[in-house]
Amino acid sequence: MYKLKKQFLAGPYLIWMIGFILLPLAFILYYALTTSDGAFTFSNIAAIADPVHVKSIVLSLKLGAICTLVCLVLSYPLCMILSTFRFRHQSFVVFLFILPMWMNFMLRILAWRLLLSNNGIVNSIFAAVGVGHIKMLNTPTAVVFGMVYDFLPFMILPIYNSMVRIKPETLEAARDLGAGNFTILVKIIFPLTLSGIISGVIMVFVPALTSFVISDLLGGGKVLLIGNVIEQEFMQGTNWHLGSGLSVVLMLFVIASMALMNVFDKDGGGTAVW
Amino acid sequence: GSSSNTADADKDTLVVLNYGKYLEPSVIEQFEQETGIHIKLEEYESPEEMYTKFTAGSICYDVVCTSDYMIERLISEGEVSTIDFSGFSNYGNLNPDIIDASRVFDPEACCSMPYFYGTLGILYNTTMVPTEEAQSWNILWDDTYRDSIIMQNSVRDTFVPALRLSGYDINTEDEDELADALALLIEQKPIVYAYYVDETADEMAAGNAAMALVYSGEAAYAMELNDDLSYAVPEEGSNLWIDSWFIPKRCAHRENAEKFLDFLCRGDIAMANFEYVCYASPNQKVVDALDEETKNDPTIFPPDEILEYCTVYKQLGIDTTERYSYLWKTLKSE
Amino acid sequence: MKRKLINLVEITKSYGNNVILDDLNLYIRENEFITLLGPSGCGKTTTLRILGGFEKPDKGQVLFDDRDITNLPPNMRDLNTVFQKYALFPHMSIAENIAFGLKIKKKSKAYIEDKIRYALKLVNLEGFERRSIDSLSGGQQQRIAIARAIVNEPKVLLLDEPLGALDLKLRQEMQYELIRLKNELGITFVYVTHDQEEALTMSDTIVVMNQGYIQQIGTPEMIYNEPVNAFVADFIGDSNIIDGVMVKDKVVEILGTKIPCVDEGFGENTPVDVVIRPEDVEIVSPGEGFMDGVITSVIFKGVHYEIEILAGGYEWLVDTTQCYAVGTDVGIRVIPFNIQIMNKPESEDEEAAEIDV
Amino acid sequence: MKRKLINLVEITKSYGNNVILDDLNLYIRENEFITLLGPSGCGKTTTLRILGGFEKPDKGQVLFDDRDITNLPPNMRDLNTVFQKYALFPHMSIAENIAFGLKIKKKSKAYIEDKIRYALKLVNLEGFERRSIDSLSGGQQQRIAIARAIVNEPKVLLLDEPLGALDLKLRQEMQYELIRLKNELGITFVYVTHDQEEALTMSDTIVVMNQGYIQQIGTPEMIYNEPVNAFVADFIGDSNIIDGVMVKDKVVEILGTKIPCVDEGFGENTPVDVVIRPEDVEIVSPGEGFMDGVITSVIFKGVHYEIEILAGGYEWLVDTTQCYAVGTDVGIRVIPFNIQIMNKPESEDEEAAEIDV
Amino acid sequence: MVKKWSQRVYLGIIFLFLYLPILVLIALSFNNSKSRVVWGGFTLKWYASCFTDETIMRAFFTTLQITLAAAVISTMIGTLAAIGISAMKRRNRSIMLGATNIPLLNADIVTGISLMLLFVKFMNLGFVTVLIAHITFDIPYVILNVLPKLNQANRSTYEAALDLGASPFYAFCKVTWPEIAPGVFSGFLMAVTMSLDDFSITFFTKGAGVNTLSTMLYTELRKGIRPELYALSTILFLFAFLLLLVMNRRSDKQMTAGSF
Ligand SMILES: Nc1ncnc2c1ncn2[C@@H]1O[C@H](COP(=O)(O)OP(=O)(O)OP(=O)(O)O)[C@@H](O)[C@H]1O
Ligand SMILES: Nc1ncnc2c1ncn2[C@@H]1O[C@H](COP(=O)(O)OP(=O)(O)OP(=O)(O)O)[C@@H](O)[C@H]1O
Ligand SMILES: [Mg+2]
Ligand SMILES: [Mg+2]
Repeated sequence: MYKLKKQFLAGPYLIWMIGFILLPLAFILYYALTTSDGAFTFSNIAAIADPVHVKSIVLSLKLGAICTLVCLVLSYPLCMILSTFRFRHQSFVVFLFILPMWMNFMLRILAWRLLLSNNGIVNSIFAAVGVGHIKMLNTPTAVVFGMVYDFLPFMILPIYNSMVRIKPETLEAARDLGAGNFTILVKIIFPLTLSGIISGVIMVFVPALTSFVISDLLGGGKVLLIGNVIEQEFMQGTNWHLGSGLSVVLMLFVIASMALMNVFDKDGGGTAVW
Repeated sequence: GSSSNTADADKDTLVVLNYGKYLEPSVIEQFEQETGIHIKLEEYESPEEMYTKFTAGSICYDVVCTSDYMIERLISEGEVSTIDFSGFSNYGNLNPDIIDASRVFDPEACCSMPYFYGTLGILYNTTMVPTEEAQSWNILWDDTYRDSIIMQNSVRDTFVPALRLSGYDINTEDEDELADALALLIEQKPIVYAYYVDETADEMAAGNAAMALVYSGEAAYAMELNDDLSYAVPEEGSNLWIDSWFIPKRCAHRENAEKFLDFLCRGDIAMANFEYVCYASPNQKVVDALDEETKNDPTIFPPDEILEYCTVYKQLGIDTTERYSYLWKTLKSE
Repeated sequence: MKRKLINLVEITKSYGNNVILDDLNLYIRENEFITLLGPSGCGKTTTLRILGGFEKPDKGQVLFDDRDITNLPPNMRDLNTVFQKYALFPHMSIAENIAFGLKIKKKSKAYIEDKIRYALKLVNLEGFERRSIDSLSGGQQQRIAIARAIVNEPKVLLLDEPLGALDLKLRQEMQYELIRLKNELGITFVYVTHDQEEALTMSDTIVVMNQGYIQQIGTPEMIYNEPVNAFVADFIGDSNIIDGVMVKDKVVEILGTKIPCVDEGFGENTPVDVVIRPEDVEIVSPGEGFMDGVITSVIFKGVHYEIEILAGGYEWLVDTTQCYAVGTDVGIRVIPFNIQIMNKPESEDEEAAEIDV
Repeated sequence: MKRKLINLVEITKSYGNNVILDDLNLYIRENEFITLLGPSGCGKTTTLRILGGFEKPDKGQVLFDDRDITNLPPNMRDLNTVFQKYALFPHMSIAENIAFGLKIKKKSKAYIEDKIRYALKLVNLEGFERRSIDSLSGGQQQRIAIARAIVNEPKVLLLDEPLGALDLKLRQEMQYELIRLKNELGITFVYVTHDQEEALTMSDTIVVMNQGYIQQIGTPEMIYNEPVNAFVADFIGDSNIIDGVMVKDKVVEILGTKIPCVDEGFGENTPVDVVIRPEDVEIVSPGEGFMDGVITSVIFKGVHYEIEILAGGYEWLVDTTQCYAVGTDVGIRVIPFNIQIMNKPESEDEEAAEIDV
Repeated sequence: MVKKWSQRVYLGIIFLFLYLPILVLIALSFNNSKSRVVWGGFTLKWYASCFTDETIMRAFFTTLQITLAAAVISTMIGTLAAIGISAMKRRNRSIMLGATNIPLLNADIVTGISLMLLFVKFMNLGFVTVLIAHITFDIPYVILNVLPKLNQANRSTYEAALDLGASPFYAFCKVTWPEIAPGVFSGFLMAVTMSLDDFSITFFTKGAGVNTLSTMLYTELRKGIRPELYALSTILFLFAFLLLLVMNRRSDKQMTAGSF
C-alpha cells in the first residue's frame, strides 16, 4: 500500500533523467543521423569504417584491454589481502581509494609526467637500480600507465565489495572438504567474486576506451584514441555530425557492457560499487 | 542556436572571449573601475575551440580576440561587424605596418584590431643544437635528434615546416601538395618526442628536448627560464601570426566593446599587457617606451628581414579544412 | 567396547585473556553418536573447531587413531563438518556441491555420479541434482550439507547445531533422519547442541559442558536420571532443585520436613541439593503425602498438565496427566528412589571445576 | 462470555493469482489470548498484518468495537504489534525505543519516564534504560519489543512468532512471562505461531489454520483431545492416524481388526480416519491386546520413552515411561474412550474447505 | 610470517602508486620556483599568495559553489529516487537502474557534448548549466550508495514505527533515515569528489566567466601552472584527508559507545 506512494519519490529523478540523460542522447543521435544541412544520413556512423578511425578504435580497444587486464591483475590479490583485514568500516577502505581524487585529476596526471619524463624520478630510480634509462613518456605505455592509475579504484572497489561478502564458513567448508588454497581460489573465491570482476572490468574498460585527456597528456599527442578523434571533431574539426556519429558507435560498446552487467549481476548488487 | 540574447541585456556588462592568460588581470580591474562596466571573461585554448564556442551561440560575446585565419573565416561567414575606429582616441598608437599586414585576412582593415603578433619558429637548446643548423626546417627531420623534437599539437602549425621544406605555400589548398607534406610528417613522426601545445616551454626549459616548434611568445617565456635556449625563424619561411580583436555582429553591448578596445590601445594599458604576455605588441607607444635590449630582441620583435619571408595564415575553404582534419588524424594514428 | 577413535588430550584454548577450554580431556569411540551439550558460550563450537582443524589448541593434543593430528590442516583430516548455517556453495548446483570433495579427490565421473545419487537418496532428496541452492528450504539445505559431507566417507562427521535454524516439526523430522543415517552409515557422529531434548533423543553418549569444563559424560538415561550436580540436573529437563540437609544416611530434610531417600555416605547434617523430577512427584489428597500445599497454576501441555504447587514455601513443578483446579489443596508424595541427593558445590566456579573427567 | 472486540468479516486476500486468505471469518473476544496456529505459509502473518493495518484485504471488513477500521492506517489503530525479528530501532537506546510511541502521543516527560520504568519492571529488565540494543541477548530484545508495545496501552497486542528466534530454554521462560503479562495487563493477545506446544501452553483459544482456511477453533484441550479432522490431529502433537472403516455404531475396523469405540452415527461401513494419541496406547503382553506386534525402536526422551511398534503392518508410535528392548514381542491395547473417529475428507482441498467457522 | 610481510609490501606498493603523484604535487607546492621542473628551495609563499590571488579565489569559490550545490541537490534527488526505486517492481527497477548507469558508463566527452547540445538549444550556458550537468552525473553515485543501505535496512522497523503511531513521514525521519544516513553521507562525499575532479563535462557546459579549478587549470596549462594552484590543491587534499581520519575516529567512538 505504501509502495505505490513510495515509488513516486523517484518522480523528480525520472523527470531529471528524461530531461538531462535521455534527451541529450536523443540530440546526439539526431546529429549523428543528419548532415550539416539537416538531411538524413548514415555516413557519420559509417565513418567508423574509415581506416583512420578503425586504426584508432583498434588502438583504443587494445589499450583499454591491456589497462583492464593490468588493473584486474593488480586488484585481485590486493582485494584478497584487504579482505583478510577485518576493517571496522568498509567505507574507510573505499575512501582510501577515492581520496586521491580530491587532488585535481589534471594535476595528478601532470605529476606523472614529471615522474615518467626522461630525467624524471622514476628513471632516476631505474638508473640507480641499474635497469637503465627507459623511455616511457609519450608512448602508448605511458597512456596505459595513466589509465591504470586513474581507473584502478574502479576495479578494486567492486571486487573488494564482492570479496568481503563471501562468508568465512563457505571457505571453511571448502577446506573441510579437502580443498587446498589453490582449489579454494579457483573453485570458490573466483566464481563468487565474478559479478564484482565483471562490474570492475566494465567500470575500467569503458572509461579507458573513451578517454581522451590521458592520451593527450601522457601520450604527447602521438597516441590517437577514438576519444581523441571525437574530441577533435567537436573542438578542432568542428564537424559535430561526424563527432556525434562516432559517439553513437562508442555508446554501442557502453550498451553492450550494460547488457553484460545485467546478465551477470542479477540482483543489481555488483553495480553498487560503493 | 538562439541568436537573440536578452538575458544579458544588463547595460553595464561586457562579455569578452580571449585566449587563456592573454589579458593582464589588473587591466580588467582598471577598466571596470574607470568605466563601471563589468567584464565577464571567457577563455579558450585554440582558435578552433573558440570557433566551437562562438558558433554554439549560447553565449553572446561582445568582443573576441582570436587569430588571423579564424577572423577571416568569421568575416566570410558574416559574423563580424565593422568597428568604428573614428570614435577611438588611442587607435593612432597602433603601428600602421601591422595594420597593413592584417589586410591579408581583413582586406579593409575595418573589422579587426591587432593585439599581438609574432612568428612561428624553432626554439632550441644551444647546448645540444648548433645555432647554424637551427636556421633550417631540415633540422626537424634530423635523426640525430631522435626523441628530442617537440612539434605543435595543432594542424596548420605542424604542416608549416613540411610545406615550406617542399617549397609550397603555407596557405596551399592543393591536395597533392598537402599529401606530400603529410608524407614528410609521417616520416618525421618516429623521431618526434611529442606533439605539445601548452607544455612545450616547460619541457624545453627542463631540458627534456633539444628543439621545439613554437610561437615566438612562448619561446621568450621559455628563454626566461633557461638561458641555454635560443629561438630562430628558419629561412625557408614561416608563419606570421596576428591576434586581433573583433566585434561580433550579435554583440549586445557594442558601445562597451568599442570603449574596451579603445582602452586597450592606451599606452599604459598596452604596456601592462605586453609585460604580462611578452609577445610583440603592435602598439608604437609600447615599443617606444621599451629599453633597447628588449626592443631589439629578435625573439620578441621579429626584425623586418624575417617578417619578409613570413606569411599570415589565410582562411582555407571548407574542403581543405576537412582535408586538414583528416590528414591530421592520419598522421596521429600512424 | 568399541575402539577409541579420537582422543582429545589436555586441550587448552583461550582467546586473549579469556580461557575458553581449560585442560579438556575427551575420547570418542568408533561409530558412536556423541553429543556436546551445554549453554551458549560454553565452548562447544570451539571444541568442534579444534577437532575439525579450524583452530589450533594452545596446549594439548588431538589424537586420531593414535596419530597426532593437532597440526594437520582441515583439508588433510579424515573428518567432515556440517556447519550450522549450512555453508553451501551458492554458485554451484546441488550436484556440484555434493561432488566438490570427490572432485578434489579425483574420483571418476561415474563414481561421483553414483555417489551423488546415493547421497541424495540417503537424505530423501532424489532428483534434486540440478536445482539451485536458493530454491531449497532450510531443512532441505541442511540435508544437502549432510549429503555433501557424507559422500566423502569420513570416519567422523562433525555437526554444529545443524538443526538450530529449523522449526520444531522439521527439527524432529531431521532428528530421526540423522539417527537413521548414523545406523545406515556406521560412522562416528560428533554433534553439538544446546537443546537437551535433541541430545537425549539422538545420542549414544552425552557430554555436558559448562564454562569450558566437562560436567558429566554418560548415556542419556544416566545423564537424565543421575545427574552429577544441580547444573546438569537443571540443564537436562525441568527439575525441582531444593536446598536440603542430609540428616543421616537415607534421611534428608527439605523445607523443614524429613523424608526418606536411598542415598548414603554424605555424612550427618551435610547441606545438599535435592533434585526431584516433576513427573516423579505424585499428587495425593491433603495429609496423605509428606507435605501439603495448594495448586497455584495449571497449564495444559497436551500429553500432560504442568501444575505448580506451593508447598513448604517452594513452588513445586509437577507433571501429571490428571487435571486439577487452581486453588485445590493437595498433598505431595515422592518415592524415595526418585529423590536425587547431590553435594553442594561451594561456589559456581567449583561447580564447574570439580568434575573434570 | 466476554464482548467481541475484533471481528474479521469475510476477509479475502490474494497476491497475484495466489489466494492466501479465502473468505475468512473470525472474532476475538476482549481480554482473550488467542493463537493462530498453522504450518508455514498458511496465512497467519497475513491475517495479523491485516489486523495491524499493514495490508488491506481485497474483500471483507475488519471491525474493531463494531467500528469498520479496514481502511485505517496502522498508526491510527488502537493495537500494537510485536514483530518476529523484534524490529527494535538500532540507533536508539532502550529508553528511547520504549518512549517512541509515547513521544508521538506528546505525553509529558514525567509520564514517559514513569512508563518506561514500569514497563521495564514488567519485563524484568529494571535498570536497562541506557543500554544499547546490540548489547542485549535475543530474549532481552524480545522483552524490550514487548515493553515498547505495551506502554502505549493498546487494547490488543499482536505477536508474530515472537519467540521463534529464541532457543528452547529461553522460549519456555518467555512463554511464562507472556502468560503473566496477559494476566497482569488484562489486554487482548493475538498470537501467531507454528509451534503447537507453544499454542497449547499459552492460549485461551487456538485457531488452527491451513492453506488460508480455518480448520478448528477451540480451547487447547478441545483442539488436542477432539481434533475435527486428521490435519488438526496430526498438527497438534504426534498421532497414530490410521485408515479405518466404521463397521457399525461403536465398532471400528482398523488394520483388519475390529475394535470397540464410543463413536456413533457414522453409518455402516463408512471409511473413517482413526486417531490414537501415542500416550493412549498401552503396551501389554502378546495376546492380551487387540493386536500383537514387535518393538522396532526405542528412544529415550527424558520424561518418557518413545517406542515404535510394528503391528498389523502399521508403525505405531507409543509413549510410555517403561523401557523395552528392541525386538520384544508385545500386544497393544487402547481403551475405547481414547479412540477418535473422524470423517475422511474426500480430497485435500475439501479437508481444508469443509470447516469454515 | 613471510606471507604477512609480503602482503604488506604489496599493499604498500599499490598505495605508493596511488599516492606518489600527490606527494609530488605537495612537494611542488613548497617549491620556490615558478617552473615545475626546477627545484628552487623550500617556501611557503604560495600558500599565502593563493588566498590573495583573485582569479584563483574566484575559481575556487565557483568550484565550491558548484560542488556543494550539485552534491546537495543530487543527494536529495538521488536519495528520494533510491527510496522510490527500492519500492519498485523488478522490471521497473532494472529499467531505472539501467538508465542510471548511462552517465556512469558513458564517455565523459559524450555526456558533456550531449548536454551542451541540449543547453545550446534551450538556454544560455552559464553557472546553471554547469550545475545541472554536475547534478546529472552526481545522482548515480548517490543512488548507488543509498540503494544497498535501503536493501539492508530492516523493513520491519519502519512498520514498527507506524504501528507505534508514527505517521509515514515521521517514521521515515526517525527510523529509516538513521539507517540509510551513512549511505546518503557516502553518496554525498562521492558526489563532492566526482564534482571536484570533473573536467570534461564542466568544460563543455560552462558559460562565460564561469571557471572552476579544473577548467582554470586547463587554460593555465598553456603558460605553466601557477604554483599557488599546487598550494590550494594541497590544502583541499589535506582537508579531505583530515575529514576522513576524523570520520573514522568518530564512528569508532560511536561503536565503542554503542556496546555498553
Ligand atoms: N574467534 C574468537 N575470538 C574471541 N573469542 C571467541 C572467538 N570464538 C569464540 N569466542 C568466545 O569463546 C567462547 C566460547 O565460544 P563457543 O563458540 O565455543 O561457544 P558455544 O558453546 O559454541 O556457544 P553457542 O551455543 O552460542 O554456539 C564464547 O565466549 C565466545 O565469545
Ligand atoms: N508480499 C507478498 N507477495 C506475494 N506473496 C506473499 C506476500 N506475503 C506473503 N505471501 C505469500 O502468502 C502466503 C502466506 O504467507 P504468510 O506470511 O501469511 O504465511 P505464515 O502463515 O505467516 O507463514 P510462516 O509461518 O512461514 O510465517 C505465503 O505463501 C507467502 O509466500
Ligand atoms: Mg557454537
Ligand atoms: Mg509468518
